[in-house]
Amino acid sequence: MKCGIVVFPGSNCDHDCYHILKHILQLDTHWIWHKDEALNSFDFIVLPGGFSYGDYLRPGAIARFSPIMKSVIAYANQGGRVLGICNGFQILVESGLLPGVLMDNAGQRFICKDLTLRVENNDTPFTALCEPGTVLKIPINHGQGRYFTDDDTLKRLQDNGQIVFRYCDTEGNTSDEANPNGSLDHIAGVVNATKNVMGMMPHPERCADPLWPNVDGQMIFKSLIESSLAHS
Amino acid sequence: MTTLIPITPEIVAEHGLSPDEYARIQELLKRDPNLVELGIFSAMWSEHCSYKSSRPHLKTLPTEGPRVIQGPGENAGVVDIGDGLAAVFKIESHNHPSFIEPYQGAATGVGGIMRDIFTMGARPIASLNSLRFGAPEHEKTCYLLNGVVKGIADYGNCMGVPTVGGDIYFDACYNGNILVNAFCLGLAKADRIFLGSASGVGNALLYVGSKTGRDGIHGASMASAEFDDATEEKRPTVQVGDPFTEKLLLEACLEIMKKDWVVGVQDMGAAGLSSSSFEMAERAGMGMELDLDAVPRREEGMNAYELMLSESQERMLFVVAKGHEPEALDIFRKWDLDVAVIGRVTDDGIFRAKESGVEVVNLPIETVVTGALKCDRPTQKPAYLAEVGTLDLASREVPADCGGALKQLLASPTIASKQFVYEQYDHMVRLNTLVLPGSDAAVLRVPETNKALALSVDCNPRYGYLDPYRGAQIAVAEACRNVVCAGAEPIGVTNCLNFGNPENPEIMWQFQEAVRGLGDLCRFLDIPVVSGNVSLYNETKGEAIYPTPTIAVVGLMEDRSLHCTQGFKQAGQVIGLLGSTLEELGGSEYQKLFWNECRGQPPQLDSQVEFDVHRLCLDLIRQRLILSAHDCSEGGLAVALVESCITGPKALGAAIELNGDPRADALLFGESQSRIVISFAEEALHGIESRAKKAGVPFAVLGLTGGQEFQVKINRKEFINENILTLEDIWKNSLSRYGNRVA
Amino acid sequence: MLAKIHVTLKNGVLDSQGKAVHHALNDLGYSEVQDVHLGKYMEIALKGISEKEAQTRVKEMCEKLLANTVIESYRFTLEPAE
Amino acid sequence: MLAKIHVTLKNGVLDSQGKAVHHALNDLGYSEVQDVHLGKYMEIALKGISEKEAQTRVKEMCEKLLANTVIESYRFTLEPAE
Ligand SMILES: Nc1ncnc2c1ncn2[C@@H]1O[C@H](COP(=O)(O)OP(=O)(O)O)[C@@H](O)[C@H]1O
Ligand SMILES: [Mg+2]
Repeated sequence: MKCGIVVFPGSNCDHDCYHILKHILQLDTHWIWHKDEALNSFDFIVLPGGFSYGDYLRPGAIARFSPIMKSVIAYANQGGRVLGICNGFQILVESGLLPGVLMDNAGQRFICKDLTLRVENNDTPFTALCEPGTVLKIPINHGQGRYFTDDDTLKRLQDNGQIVFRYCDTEGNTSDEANPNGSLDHIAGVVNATKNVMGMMPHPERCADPLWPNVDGQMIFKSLIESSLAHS
Repeated sequence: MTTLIPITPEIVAEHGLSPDEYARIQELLKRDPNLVELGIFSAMWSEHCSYKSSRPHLKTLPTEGPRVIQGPGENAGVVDIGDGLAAVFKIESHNHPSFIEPYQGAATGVGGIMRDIFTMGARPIASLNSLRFGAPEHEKTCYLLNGVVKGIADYGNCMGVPTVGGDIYFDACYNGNILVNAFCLGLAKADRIFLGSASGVGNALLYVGSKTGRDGIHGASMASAEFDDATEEKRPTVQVGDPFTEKLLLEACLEIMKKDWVVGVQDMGAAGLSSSSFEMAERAGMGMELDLDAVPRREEGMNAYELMLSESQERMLFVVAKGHEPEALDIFRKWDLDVAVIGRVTDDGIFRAKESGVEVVNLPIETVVTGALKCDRPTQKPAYLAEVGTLDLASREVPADCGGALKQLLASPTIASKQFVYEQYDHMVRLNTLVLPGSDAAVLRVPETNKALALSVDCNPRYGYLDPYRGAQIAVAEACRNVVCAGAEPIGVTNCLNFGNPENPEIMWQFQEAVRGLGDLCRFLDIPVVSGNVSLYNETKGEAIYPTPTIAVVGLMEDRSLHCTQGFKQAGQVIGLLGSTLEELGGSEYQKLFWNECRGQPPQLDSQVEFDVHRLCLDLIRQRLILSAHDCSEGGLAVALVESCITGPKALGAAIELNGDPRADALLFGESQSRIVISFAEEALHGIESRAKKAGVPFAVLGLTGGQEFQVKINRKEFINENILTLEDIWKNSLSRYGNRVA
Repeated sequence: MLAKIHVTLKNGVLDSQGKAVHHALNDLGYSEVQDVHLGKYMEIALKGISEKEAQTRVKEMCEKLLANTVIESYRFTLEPAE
Repeated sequence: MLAKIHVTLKNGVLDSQGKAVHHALNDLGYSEVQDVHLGKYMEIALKGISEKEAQTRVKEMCEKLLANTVIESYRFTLEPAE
């Protein structure tokens, strides 16, 4: 299985994703430099977290015009699997591959901490190995993660099962207290209509190395691997 | 043109140079300097760059040891950690800028220390920060706290370097002078350390990073002049940081440093292009030739004076072997950085700079770098010590409600959890953080080995006020103890010495005593001081801060699986104490909070006892006999116990029985040193007892974990009985309640 | 030529930053403050194009990059450079 | 009354955002872009005070909270509310 990690100037979770995919999950993992234009044949690609272009103007706004993004968009439009984590999610919404926007956290502060998410839909390549309703413990690390979209889009996301994760408490209940950033409808991750592009604010790569007790993040990468195997 | 302006005594004074110093310049040069040259002298001879007051004292510190690869004198210290790897670390102050502009001041402080680390060829893997603010009720404190924390967060987070710990104190002595000390640790191959040295005639000088602007011109001189009301009015230009550019600079530097044609490198910190170029040439005993027209600049019309002295951030000076310029330029351009060849290394020991073809600087390098008048500043024991040295406990009552007193202590922002702060920092990026902030020391794994490093930073300024010698010793002891509680062996110290105006003999005495204390204990514990920084003139209108010798310690653990944390793990386990409790309340947080005073003697420190406690604690962790270890510090035993109750996997109560002679408040809240709270399974008791006995360390069983109450009896009488969840709420949320209030 | 661009949140999009500033101002004692909205202001210096071209080009820049039209609206004016 | 406030970086202060946007616009083919500066724009609705009072109060708000006067300058206008 072959996968790629796109490196934008300012990406900083690229190494972490690489470590998990290459050393923990033993995939044939490649770097993709943002100035490259062509994209090789990958089973999936990851847009990692960080501060591409310093998050200047709006997070993801400048990165979406990197030379590589044309190919990423084409790849996604042909059904290629793309996982955007945190800043990667922000780039995906800015580029129009995913609906909505990610705004300043309601509390106006950056937040780095462990929290819990509920899997809302397991009928995606990113969550195939989870039971619906599963509660995953995965850390967040962002200043701009408040998901927002207009009412029509929200309705569409709800109706099509495009909301993949919601913030919840440890028992799996959603509430304003369990929502760290004021996201609309407690949204922590969404997929596109064809379910091959997913963005999520929490960082699964931060809880996927068995050196730490929590490896909930592996569920997402392993789902991707499994469904890619089935796919090919 | 700047070179034609005649130098008047006013201009000399404006540059912070004394008439004596100016006379020395004239004597050394055998002529008058021009304005650009005067600016260079002023910056290089400022306290900040020349260490003229502190150097004679710093020389007394122990800086050697079998692991030391590079001691003080370079951008950062380097310690061998085996497996071909080295830990590179340093702490540095950004106090004055952070008071004027907390966000940018703190941010650029973080940027500066990270550059110090990666200039050595190391990848930064963790940061700490040590912060001192004024009294919580002071009108500026909350604003400064929020600004500083956001500045550190935004810079560090963007860099992708985890901020894994720190410490924060609040005291009125910092009302007019806050402290922002930033620490960074990097990892490098032990045989690929880069130094700031410009050797090789004809080698090229490369300017890399951001363009030069008119930032912080005379910043270095500003950092060496006492504050007064006018300083704040004038609002001097502060530097503004660009972490995105620094991230690119970091990656580009680490890429280029794989090449064998990189000769030397130094970052442009205080005094910018001047200090970096002069110091690099001086270390190699060479000369330099610069063409200022080639320096990338942000604004038109910048003159030689500004280009030489600007403190624009995110800039470095590289020396690369002649002929390799094109390859070097390619690498930096790949990372979209501004880069230019601005000069060459020469062999005559002279620094020459040209502007539009005209020579505007011609200075002998050694004279500038090492010629500052050494000040052997007079010292005098401060008069206040006689007044505050005594404490009559008999006239101060033990509180009727010790549970209430405990709650007040837990709510004090100095003691309350710093979660509000460290949650704003990315403390996990790069997947090395084994122990996250919130325990005594952060623990980071060393990738590709079985090892881990533990980090802690400490300094209680009240102890330093009452006795600077012992205050410094305790800072070392506590930082080491924190690292030991995590299961690591201290291997290196870095320090940031924050003091008032050294021209005042009483301040100079404090300084001298603190350095002596620091040196004595490091020598005793056999831990080298490998880097450091001095920040003087921390005073406003004659009010100096308390002596604050901030100490950061790096500890090494051969087997990372043997790391230990401070929280109790489950109910039904035994709680014990290593070390003994004396009747000591001088300088304590309890004393400040309840009697509103800071007087008496700080806690005693017996070096041998401290050492023995470290040995024993490490032994118990390595034998897997104990399940938690937590250092007793501010707030004393009661606070340490509550913290251990709260910071485990889930909050647990405890039933504690204390026995002994000291009065109840001293037993509960006194800050006696060399104490560690441990917990263990009952079966381990025997083993622990016998090992403690052999080590000659006092050991007592205090009680058991479990239940919902935190209960303390002293000589069988109940003094505290509080719901642990109530205590948890107070401790966990007090600082965020404080920080989130507006105005 | 100088383009002066204002980018503001569309109606109905929660302005959490504005809200925070609003609270802060009220807490500071500015009880006369009824509402606060935060936006961006940009100045772009342009060279070598006519005003008519600039009109089209700046609009394009806004649509493409400067504003996120899902939540933001923009307006701009063009002025001769000083 | 409506206060319209512009907060911009002082001359000579590094505008890292402006720099990044400038590059991005050039890369997108807008070679006519010579310089970009980013600032903040705020609208504050005020009630129950005279224009004269507002003048003083808004200035105060800018100094205290809205602008960081070490590195930013501000200007504002007052308009009757719509
Ligand atoms: N400024 C800070 N930044 C990050 N973490 C901090 C900061 N201040 C304190 N902490 C963390 O909070 C915990 C408690 O700190 P402190 O009370 O100083 O501990 P101790 O008294 O044991 O030295 C530590 O894990 C420390 O790293
Ligand atoms: Mg401490």
